[in-house]
Amino acid sequence: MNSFPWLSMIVFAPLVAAVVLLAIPTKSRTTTRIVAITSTLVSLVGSLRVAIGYLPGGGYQFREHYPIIESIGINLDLGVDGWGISLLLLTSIIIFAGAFASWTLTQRDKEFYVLLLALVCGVFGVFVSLDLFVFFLFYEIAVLPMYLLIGVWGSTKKVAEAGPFRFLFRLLDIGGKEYAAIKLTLMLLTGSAFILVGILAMYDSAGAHSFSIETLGRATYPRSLQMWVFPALWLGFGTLAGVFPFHTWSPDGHASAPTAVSMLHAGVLMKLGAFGVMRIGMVMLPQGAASWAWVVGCVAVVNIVYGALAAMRQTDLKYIVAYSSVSHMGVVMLGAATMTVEGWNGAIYQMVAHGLMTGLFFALVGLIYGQTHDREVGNMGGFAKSMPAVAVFFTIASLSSLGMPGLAGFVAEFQVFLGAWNGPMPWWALAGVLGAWLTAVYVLRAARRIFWGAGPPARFTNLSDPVGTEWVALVVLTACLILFGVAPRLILDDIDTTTVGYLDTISQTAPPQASAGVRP
Amino acid sequence: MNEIIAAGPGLSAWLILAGVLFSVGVYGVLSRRNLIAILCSVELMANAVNINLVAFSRFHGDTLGQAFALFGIALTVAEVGVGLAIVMLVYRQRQGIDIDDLHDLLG
Amino acid sequence: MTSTTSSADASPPPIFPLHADHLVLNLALIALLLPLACFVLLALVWPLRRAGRLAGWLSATVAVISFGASARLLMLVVGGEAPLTETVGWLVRDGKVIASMGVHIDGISASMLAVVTLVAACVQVYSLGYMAEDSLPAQGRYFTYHSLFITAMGGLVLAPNLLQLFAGWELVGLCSYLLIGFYWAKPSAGQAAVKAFWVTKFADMGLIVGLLALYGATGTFAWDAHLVGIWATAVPALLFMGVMGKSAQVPLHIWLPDAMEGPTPVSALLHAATMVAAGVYLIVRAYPLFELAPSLLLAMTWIGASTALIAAATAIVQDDIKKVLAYSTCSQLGYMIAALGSGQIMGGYFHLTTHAFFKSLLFLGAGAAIHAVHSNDIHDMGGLWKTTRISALLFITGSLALVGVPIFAGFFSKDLILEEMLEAGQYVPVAMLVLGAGLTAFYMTRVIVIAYFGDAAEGAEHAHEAPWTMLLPMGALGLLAVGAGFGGDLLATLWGQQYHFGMTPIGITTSVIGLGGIALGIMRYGTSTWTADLLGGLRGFILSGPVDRFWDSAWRQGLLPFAQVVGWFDRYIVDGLINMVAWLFIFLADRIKRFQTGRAQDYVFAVVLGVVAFIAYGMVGA
Amino acid sequence: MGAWIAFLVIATVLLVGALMVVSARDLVHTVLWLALSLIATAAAYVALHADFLAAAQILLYTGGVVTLMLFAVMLTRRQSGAQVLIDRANGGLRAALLAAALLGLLVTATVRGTPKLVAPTFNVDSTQALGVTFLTRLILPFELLSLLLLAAMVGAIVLARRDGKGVKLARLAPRVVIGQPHDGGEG
Repeated sequence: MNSFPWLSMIVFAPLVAAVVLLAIPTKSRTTTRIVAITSTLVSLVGSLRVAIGYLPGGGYQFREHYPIIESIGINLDLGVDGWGISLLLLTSIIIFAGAFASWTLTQRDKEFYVLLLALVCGVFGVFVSLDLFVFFLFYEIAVLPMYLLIGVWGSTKKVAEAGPFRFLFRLLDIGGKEYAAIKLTLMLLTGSAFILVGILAMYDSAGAHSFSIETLGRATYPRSLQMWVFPALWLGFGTLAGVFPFHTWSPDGHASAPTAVSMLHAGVLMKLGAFGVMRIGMVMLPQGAASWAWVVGCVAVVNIVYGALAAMRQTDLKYIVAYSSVSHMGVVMLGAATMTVEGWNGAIYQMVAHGLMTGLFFALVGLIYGQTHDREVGNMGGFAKSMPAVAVFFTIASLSSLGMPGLAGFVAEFQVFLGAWNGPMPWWALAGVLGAWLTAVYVLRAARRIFWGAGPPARFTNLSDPVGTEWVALVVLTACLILFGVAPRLILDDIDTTTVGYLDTISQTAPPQASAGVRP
Repeated sequence: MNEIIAAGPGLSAWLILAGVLFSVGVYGVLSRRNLIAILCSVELMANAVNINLVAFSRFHGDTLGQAFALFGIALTVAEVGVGLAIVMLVYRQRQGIDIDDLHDLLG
Repeated sequence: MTSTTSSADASPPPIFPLHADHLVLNLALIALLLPLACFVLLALVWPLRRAGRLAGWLSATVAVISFGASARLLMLVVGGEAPLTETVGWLVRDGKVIASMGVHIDGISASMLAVVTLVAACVQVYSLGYMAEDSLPAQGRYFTYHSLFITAMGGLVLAPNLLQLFAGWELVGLCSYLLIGFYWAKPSAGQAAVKAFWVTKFADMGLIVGLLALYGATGTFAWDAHLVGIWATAVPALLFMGVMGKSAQVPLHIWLPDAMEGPTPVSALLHAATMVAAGVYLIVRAYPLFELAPSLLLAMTWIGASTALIAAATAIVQDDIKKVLAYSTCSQLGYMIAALGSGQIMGGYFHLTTHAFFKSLLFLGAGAAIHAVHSNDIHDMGGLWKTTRISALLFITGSLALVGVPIFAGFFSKDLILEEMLEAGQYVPVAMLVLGAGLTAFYMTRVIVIAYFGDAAEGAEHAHEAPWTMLLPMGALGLLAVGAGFGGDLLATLWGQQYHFGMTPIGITTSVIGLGGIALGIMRYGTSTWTADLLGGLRGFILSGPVDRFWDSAWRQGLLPFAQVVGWFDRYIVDGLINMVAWLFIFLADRIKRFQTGRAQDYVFAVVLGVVAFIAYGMVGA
Repeated sequence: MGAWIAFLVIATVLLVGALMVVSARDLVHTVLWLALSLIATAAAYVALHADFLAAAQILLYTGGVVTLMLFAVMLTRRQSGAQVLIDRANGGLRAALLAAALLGLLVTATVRGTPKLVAPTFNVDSTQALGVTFLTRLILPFELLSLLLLAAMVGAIVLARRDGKGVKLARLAPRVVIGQPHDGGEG
């Protein structure tokens, strides 16, 4: 039935477009954009097709299998489950919107799109790979272009020199885009090293001479191995997911990155990390996960509250949004740490919700910054007068981030809190709820200072609402936020089936500890 | 003793000669400052190698060693050609060919 | 990996059941979804929204239709329609629905829906006149928010479980935020809006944790779940925290007076009649949970009584007519909470209903006065009686109802509360409430005397009577402010309770005290000869806003500096340590770099040294 | 006996020449001493019955390389205006010690490990044999060698061109400056 290679199409359409862009000697901006957007549209259509065609009942569907190196068991093995579908959808929506959000880029736009498309190919690949080696390969493809995207197209921000490490500021050029780019890349690659070690340890221990996730997932790993491989994977993937204290690449990186890159990075790439922790770390190493769950959860709680408080202190618009990502990714990790059905459903859902929300945020910030060339919230005010639509979209994004029912954020956060309350440590839920309130504090404060108040300052008189293609990203993302907020079962049923399947497998291979069990 | 004298210089004699020549060449490469002088020292080392090859060829009764030596000579000539061209280039850029002035590799 | 879930989730989720022959359900859906459709229409079709007037008429028409449907629904329910619940699954867990959305129609929700839509319809019609001076796009925006509010409030009222109630609860909070901040260009409006949101959201933390605990204990969000042990007290206590925020109970009432920054009709609808009463409604709805927690009920009584007294005392010294009414609302909500705490849901709910009518009337009357003189200060209104007689009369009607003068609506409900509480033996709270009633009479009299009969103020002399769009809804509400008190029987029937009005000592006492308050007010403010400042010291203390100051310092000296510290810590310590790692490598590289002199001969030397070492190793090894 | 005398003479000339190459202060002398060493090497080839090689050595090295070197010396003798032909030792002691160590190892290895081979007495025409080898067994490397020489020639010309294009080529490597803040904007 599913003879058409939908997943390959989704994954490789951006790559093909990137190659085409490199090959055609055009300097036409429109042609570049049409090629890029067409490919993202192909992926979007493919994702929708897969999401609709996914049969209830769970398991991996839309399987494809192409051998690569058979002697050590490396194959291009593709397939999706409920989690994969949700994240595929998220990715294709974000990149579709992101391609539009970069429409006004002028500097080296062709190269920009090439890198962006290569990156997104990696992201798609991670979500559909059923081979750990290929998974890792795609993971690296997704991480690396970021260096150039930030280093070349980024922006620089002056950071006040202070604190005990004051002497480092000049030395490292803290705040510069090159600094942000190299910091992000180095931190994520350090994480990758941990991941690679973990993966190889699992491959070695399983002894099946196969990198297939299913084969490796069926293997039972000795407890001693799980006890160190899981933390390695958690740290490795967690760095990308913004786990405290390895989140500091995120504010600088997201603040320096150009609009579409921030959208994609905060919206999708950070999810790769969380997805890795859950899919590889927790599902495949249940004993290690159960033993370390309390650490993962406690750190996630720190992320939530700490990120929100740090966001409250920021005055730079992009930093506010970036820290809110740190806080919200904490919610994802919290859901993962609960090892409950609600928590995991919520974690996956939060990935989708936060991706859409933060994508919308960064698209808006890009719009504002594109006109003001200023990101300092204190310099703004009264923007609702000249850019009312931006104000509306910003408010919607804010509301989703603080968990307003009717928007996707609430569905996600509430499930995570439910999971946390029924998980090993119920007080996590309290911290999560507190984080949601703190989010309301800083995000509405920012919205008030930017959009409300007496008319815009004199130097911002020429502001205007989005024009033309700029609308696309905003409308698409907002529509999805509302859709997934009102009708969660569009994807929740599939997520739930998959989650339950995984948790069943876990409880069969390794009886969960009493504290981490799923209460009825 | 007489036997040795009668037999003429053996393989090891030639090898030791080549070794001494090679070492002298190494000393030259390490101690001279002028690029041309260094190239000359390199030539000495190349010659030492060629002597080795020919000596082995002689004592094994196989002309292959000579062939290699010929290759070696040709390579050395090519190397000298390119090397001197580089020297000229350096001289043109820096008005001097003192190797101590060439430390761009220092980060 | 094969799925092991049950086949329950294999069937597609059911489509929302729209039975053509089920009148009750259809009426509820009309009341709920028509405003939603109006909201979506106005939100998406911006030319229509920016047309302003048209959007207003559309929205008001929808509100009236919505009220019509609710009224018909109420009549059906009164006529004996059985309670009805229709839901669709919303959240799933392990293939089973854990939370659903839908409607639950019974006496409580139907009557509340009728009240809400009635006041909403009145307020929207009123707004057509009141907002006419605003710009057209602003009017469009205003009515868009109002349509959303009716939907949200309807969703809250008709909620079949506490989760949907919570969703509606948050959405009405959103509407409140948007409408308080309606004049967003005014800094004070913006601050009031976020303050309202933050304070209620702060309280909602309790509500949401309560929901989590409820789910943790029972696996559902049903309000009639049977809780045992500590949860029997903890869950309703947590829910009550949310109520304290939404229904403005001391010390979380601070947002309500500030919320008066919004347009006056908004204050009437959201911040007097319906939204703030949502907390009371929640308690009524979830009373099966609350009644298992006697200690909580006692606390509620005291909190309610304190709020009633403190807010009433605060209202006395306000000069802003809307602030007087805002504190009055706090105070009346205190009555309701106190009543519910004493186990008297009938009394509390009855007062909610009558209060919705007369307080929205009062706000609309205040709005008419403000509309006339373009000022909120009662001293700027002096002598309005001469120029705007109809609205003055309606305002006085509302005041009499609020004060609890016999025959007027407030008398019946307040009397019922006090009577029932006295029966329950809550003597001290009753005394506080009675005293509060006296203060109520005093401050309302003060407002009326100063605003309508005082020395003529400049602006008031040229004031014009409000247009019919404003007077008509006020008249409707005026009728209810007079007559709603006689609806007690109806309400009791709906609830299956007994209610007979009878003149009791406490009722007489309250009436006497109320009249005494009126007399005192007239004496104090009506004649300038009696100058003794009854409240001199108290006035200064109240105006300094002690509770506000507490929260303000918690915000300024607690949370903000803490956030500063965290932000600083992140930037300069956590990030600093990460950067230190980078520095460490740079430092090491700097040291190692010294081996790289950049001189070719040194490299050759190293190569030869290596070769020598290799040969030596080979020889020794061999 | 005669072979020994020839060996010793050749060795002496060769080593004296080599030592002068690495120690002469005048660059012209250096190159001339190199020429002597190369001729002595050719003599060594003759002594080893490699007549063709000896001829090639004389023609290529002594004729070609030394001439080239002399040209180079003449072309580069101006340094900042002054004529510099003098070369000084550079870290001589360090170099001498290392060379001595190398020598010691090489000699030890030679003495220890060289098999006692006796040169074959039959007298082969080595030139003919060499020619056959090149045109049969080694035909491919032989042709490749001509390619290499061509490449070297072209390379030398490109590098040494006076019109500056060669220099430009050599400067193609980008200069990377790290850590300089650039205020770039997006969009």
